[in-house]
Amino acid sequence: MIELTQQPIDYSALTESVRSHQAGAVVLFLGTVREFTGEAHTAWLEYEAYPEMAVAALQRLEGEVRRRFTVTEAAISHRYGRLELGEIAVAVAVSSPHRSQAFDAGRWLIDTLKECVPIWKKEHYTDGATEWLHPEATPGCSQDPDSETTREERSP
Amino acid sequence: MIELTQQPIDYSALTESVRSHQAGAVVLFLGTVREFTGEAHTAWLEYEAYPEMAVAALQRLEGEVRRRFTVTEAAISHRYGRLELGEIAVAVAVSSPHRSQAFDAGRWLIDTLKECVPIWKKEHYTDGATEWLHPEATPGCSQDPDSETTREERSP
Amino acid sequence: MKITVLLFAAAREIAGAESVELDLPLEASVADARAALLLSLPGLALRTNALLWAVNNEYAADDRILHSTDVVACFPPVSGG
Amino acid sequence: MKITVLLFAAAREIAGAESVELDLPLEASVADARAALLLSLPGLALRTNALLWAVNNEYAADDRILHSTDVVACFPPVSGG
Repeated sequence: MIELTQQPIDYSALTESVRSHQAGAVVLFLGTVREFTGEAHTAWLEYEAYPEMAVAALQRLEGEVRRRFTVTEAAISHRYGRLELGEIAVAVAVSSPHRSQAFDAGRWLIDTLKECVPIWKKEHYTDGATEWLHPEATPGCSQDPDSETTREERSP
Repeated sequence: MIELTQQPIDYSALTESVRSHQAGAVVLFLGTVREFTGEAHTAWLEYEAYPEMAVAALQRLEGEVRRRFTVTEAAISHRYGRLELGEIAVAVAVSSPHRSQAFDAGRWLIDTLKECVPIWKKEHYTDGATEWLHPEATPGCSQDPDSETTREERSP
Repeated sequence: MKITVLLFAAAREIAGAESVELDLPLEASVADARAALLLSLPGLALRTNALLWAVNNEYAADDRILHSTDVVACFPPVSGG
Repeated sequence: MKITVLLFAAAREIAGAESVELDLPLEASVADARAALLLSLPGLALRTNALLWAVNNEYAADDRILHSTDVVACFPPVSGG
């Protein structure tokens, strides 16, 4: 299950969607809007998405996590638009027969999502300043369409 | 928040209890009743607890995870009694400013819980056979009351 | 002194009882309790090495000295979660 | 050929537009589009190295050849999650 939405994320529904009698372990990750980053005091966040490409990227991630890990079910929901403090920007849920694979798959999903899915975060600080957050380009996702697969095949 | 209960676990309430404006990451782990383990076909599970000691052990884990990791909030709920396929036996939720610590803390909590908290699982198979599951004794939790701390201090 | 040992899981089932009372000398250790328990319930012998002991809700080593007011428990390795 | 480049996040704000139209020779590459975009919008120059390109919803390298029917986008490194 893949979702890109401007509405609040229902993480219970996402979690229920991955539960299964075949799975003994479920891992849910929530990314939420944090108030402080060092001295910077966030008032609210704005997420912008390239919706068509973001949905395609999320679908690819859902397929890839099943190939890389022993995953029973996987689900991802990402919100965009304006988010207030404490609200959920992203939720990732995976189920697996055993817990080690569930943790590894959940962590890989959120790490890779943050590298590859075309969504951007703009900080609105309490002093009125704004800032687009742009990490360094990650060659694995950005250099060519096959590089993601190539990098993954080289990983342990 | 620590809970040892014979009622179904409300993991949404557990998750809400750890959400915070100070945290940018929440990790929830659910341990659920799996139908197949290799060829063995489970019909239902029975969990037995030593309640007084189990609650004391869960409280100690909640304190210890805060000392070992950058954890904003932590919560654990373990169920006992009869559980049907797919039901939740244990739920662990942690929040942290950043996701790496949330994953590490959640994984440490469930791993250590399974080693140390006096709760036992009895398999009831579909062919009518029953089996108490008893892993090898884990020296870290069992040899003396200080050994858990000792082992943890030696860990990286 | 009389020490009541709480039993759990397979230990409880093998004993056919939720607890067993042991008559131990003063200053007896967990190791002494273990020996007395196995005399009283030979069926537990196969699990001698695996059985864990707790005193007052904490795991206890063999050399832990018991007092008459201690809450003592004996059980197999745990398997919750 | 005319290629419309979709812009996002800081690239959109710097350009002051959600897209920009480039006039490129046939068989132009992503690198050619990048050069034409910077001529058209010098304000993006500071981000030249960081800007990523996508063609038809997939990341595209500099040597990717563009066709007039391609959906082309240009944006800074992503920061979702």
